Amino acid sequence: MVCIMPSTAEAVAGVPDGAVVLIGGFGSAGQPVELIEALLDGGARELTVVSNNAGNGDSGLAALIRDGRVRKMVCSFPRQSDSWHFDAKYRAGSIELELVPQGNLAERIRAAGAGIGAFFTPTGFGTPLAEGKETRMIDGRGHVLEYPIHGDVALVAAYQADQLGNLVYRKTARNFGPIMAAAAKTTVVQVDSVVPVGAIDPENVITPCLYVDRVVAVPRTVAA
Amino acid sequence: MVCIMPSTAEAVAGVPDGAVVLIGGFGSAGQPVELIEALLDGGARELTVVSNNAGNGDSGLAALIRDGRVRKMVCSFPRQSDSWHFDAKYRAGSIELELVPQGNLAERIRAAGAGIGAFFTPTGFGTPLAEGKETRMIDGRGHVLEYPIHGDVALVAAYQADQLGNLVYRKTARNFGPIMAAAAKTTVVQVDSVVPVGAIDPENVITPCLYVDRVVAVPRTVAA
Amino acid sequence: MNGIDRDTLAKVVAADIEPGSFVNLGIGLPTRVANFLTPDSGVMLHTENGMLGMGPEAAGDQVDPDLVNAGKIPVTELPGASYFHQADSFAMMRGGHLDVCVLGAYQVAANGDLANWHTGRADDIPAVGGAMDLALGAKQTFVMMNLLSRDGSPKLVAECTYPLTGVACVSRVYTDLAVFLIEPGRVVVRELFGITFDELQKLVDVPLEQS
Amino acid sequence: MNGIDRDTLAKVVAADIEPGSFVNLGIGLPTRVANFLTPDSGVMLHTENGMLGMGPEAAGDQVDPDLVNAGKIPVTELPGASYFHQADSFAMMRGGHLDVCVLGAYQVAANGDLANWHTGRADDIPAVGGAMDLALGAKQTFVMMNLLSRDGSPKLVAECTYPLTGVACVSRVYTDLAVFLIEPGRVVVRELFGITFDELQKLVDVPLEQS
Repeated sequence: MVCIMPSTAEAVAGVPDGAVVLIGGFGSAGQPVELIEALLDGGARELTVVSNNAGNGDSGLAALIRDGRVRKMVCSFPRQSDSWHFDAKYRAGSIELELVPQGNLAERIRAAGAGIGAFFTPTGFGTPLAEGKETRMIDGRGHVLEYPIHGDVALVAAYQADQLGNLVYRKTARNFGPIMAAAAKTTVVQVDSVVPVGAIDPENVITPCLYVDRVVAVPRTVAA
Repeated sequence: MVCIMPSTAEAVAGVPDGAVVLIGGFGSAGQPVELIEALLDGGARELTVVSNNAGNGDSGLAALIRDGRVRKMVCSFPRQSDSWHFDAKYRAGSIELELVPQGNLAERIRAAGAGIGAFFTPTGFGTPLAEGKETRMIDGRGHVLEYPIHGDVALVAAYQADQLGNLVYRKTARNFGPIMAAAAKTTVVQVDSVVPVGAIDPENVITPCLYVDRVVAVPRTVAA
Repeated sequence: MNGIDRDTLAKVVAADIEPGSFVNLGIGLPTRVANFLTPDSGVMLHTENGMLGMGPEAAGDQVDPDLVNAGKIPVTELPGASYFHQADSFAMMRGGHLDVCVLGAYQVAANGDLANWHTGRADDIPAVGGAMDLALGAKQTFVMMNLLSRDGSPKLVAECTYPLTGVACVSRVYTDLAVFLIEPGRVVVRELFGITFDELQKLVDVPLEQS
Repeated sequence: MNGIDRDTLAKVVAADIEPGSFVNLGIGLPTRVANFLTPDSGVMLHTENGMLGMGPEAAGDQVDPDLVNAGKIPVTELPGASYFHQADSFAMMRGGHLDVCVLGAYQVAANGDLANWHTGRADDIPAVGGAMDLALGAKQTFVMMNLLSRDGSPKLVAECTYPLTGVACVSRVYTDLAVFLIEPGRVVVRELFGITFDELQKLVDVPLEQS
């Protein structure tokens, strides 16, 4: 059952050192910046962060990396024009990187939420990203065996939650939110607004409330 | 690119003998009865039908089975109070049955649409439905290896299509439609109505139009 | 050896479901549990054909052919409901997101093995539906059944003779005569209904422990 | 040996995309192809971050931080668009539902092997994104690149020296000097731009055939 939290600090309370944290967003779109900053203030260290990118600029995930809280990044696309904090840590050898093709990243997160033990995928076969992994020919095509990525915590940004925790997203900010919400033991969501039960049409709910543990409203200053 | 068809006969034209036909619906909800009846009129034989149930009463899938068009049923729950046509064929040994746990059925259809070569699932492990299948312990838990179910054709009932073929469904009639639409070479959809492009909010599209090949409007006489 | 009736048993099960739980009730006897879940408990019902937030059975004008439960019975929608397709619905079950499922059974073994989908008789048409997914996927799998079958043989057994639904998946067995907790290496009797522990032990071929 | 410029090349690629196709254009050079797809062609653009029916780059008031393309550039939405999450977006790519993807490349081998994600240099931070999924998943994978790298070495090679993105996945290579069809066991030159076949053959260490 969902808890509507009064602050981002309380929403992310209790994340232990060494936790695996799934962080939504594709670049800035859908990145739960305020939750990440609350996590930074909370002091958790030695985190494994699973997120498509490795931070942009100086805020959100980039700040978490800058402050040395992240032991390992699992992502598909760390290198960006403004990923300087990750770049510096990586070149200094002070952050570990598991590079995962984006589709495998998404499917592995989905598998965790869906109770799949492992799956064979053609993506990555014959490339350095499949090195050391089990492979198999299926219907004449090379496949790699990939395992689920479970999170201790997921930090997700959505557009609206109702009082039960049902979520809707906006446009391409949806990206990793729905699959990460399902793949973590505790799912924490920041939303633009919390609406009454019944305000979201049941046909249009993207993340059903049973995937959501904590919700906090963080109204956006940028028009949306 | 979608074709809006003038009749159900034209919508299902060209289904060859021996085709694998994915048929949506859970009992009567979401069953594309008129498309199935057009398939019956079309004369295709020796079909493999993948559907959750094995027909209700005397119409739709039940009629297809009654008329001896189905060589094999792949389903999770054939036995129902009104599945008499299937029951008779099965007891007479004139129809083959592959019984699949419902979650494995859904996940195997999804895997076909998602390009997954095979997956390990705990469902069925240690039961007769896993006999002869590859098994593996993953994290101390028994898993069974399951393969995708691809269709030559999918017959799906949805609520509305726009002129491009984007689909929305109604309530629990959604069931197998979205995953079957993605798992077949040719996807044929009957809808209550066809609406202009733009009438469906992009946030609420359930089946994006690239999964849909043919749409035919079959207004329902029953109020919905 | 009177035991309790079905509704009383359903009430016992309902009382054990934590407020705010997400629950799937199997076809048949378990469906009755819904009648004893009060709205203020915040329990949400999942139906495997693609809905969370299922309401009571539909009556009269409420009947909608597009809105049915796992038993194909027309039902209603509660505020805060959501709909999803079959793969998403079973991901919910298989991914361990339901707190409790309540299933009927032909047999439950002392180690929690469940048999509830097939008698194994040659003339019986097998049907499994979502039973295997539910039994393994829910955080807790409760079984609700009469302790004895019509021929008087116990349905709590040392080892299932019927084809299995799932291995070691049942955590509690609610029967007309007693509630059993399936724990590692032992079966504990939590509650007795109109029967003594010794009488109960004589009925089943499984060593029981008192709680 | 003048070749054609980037926009002319983009026009050549665009002309080869069937009306009504579902297409993913990679970051960088391939993005320009969009400028030469006419609206009446019915081509729909997919962006891997979760959208079908992507419109042109956003300008001014259209900019919405929630609506970006795979390169994180603000874009617009066309009528008939749809949004979906990452697993659904990649299922679309990996399940073979896109007709064409157009990617940039460091190298393409004569058998269709593609290298476009990592130079392999120790100081280079690798990033792969959706390249591996796209290269393998689309029905046809087109590559768009200059035939020669800045140091003058050809990028169509007998065997890739850069780390691979995918094995035998490219079907056509569009370059400033020629269009190559990768066919089983051979590379066919379909079109030449300001260069003769013999001149072209001298530039690349792959046996070419004339169409």
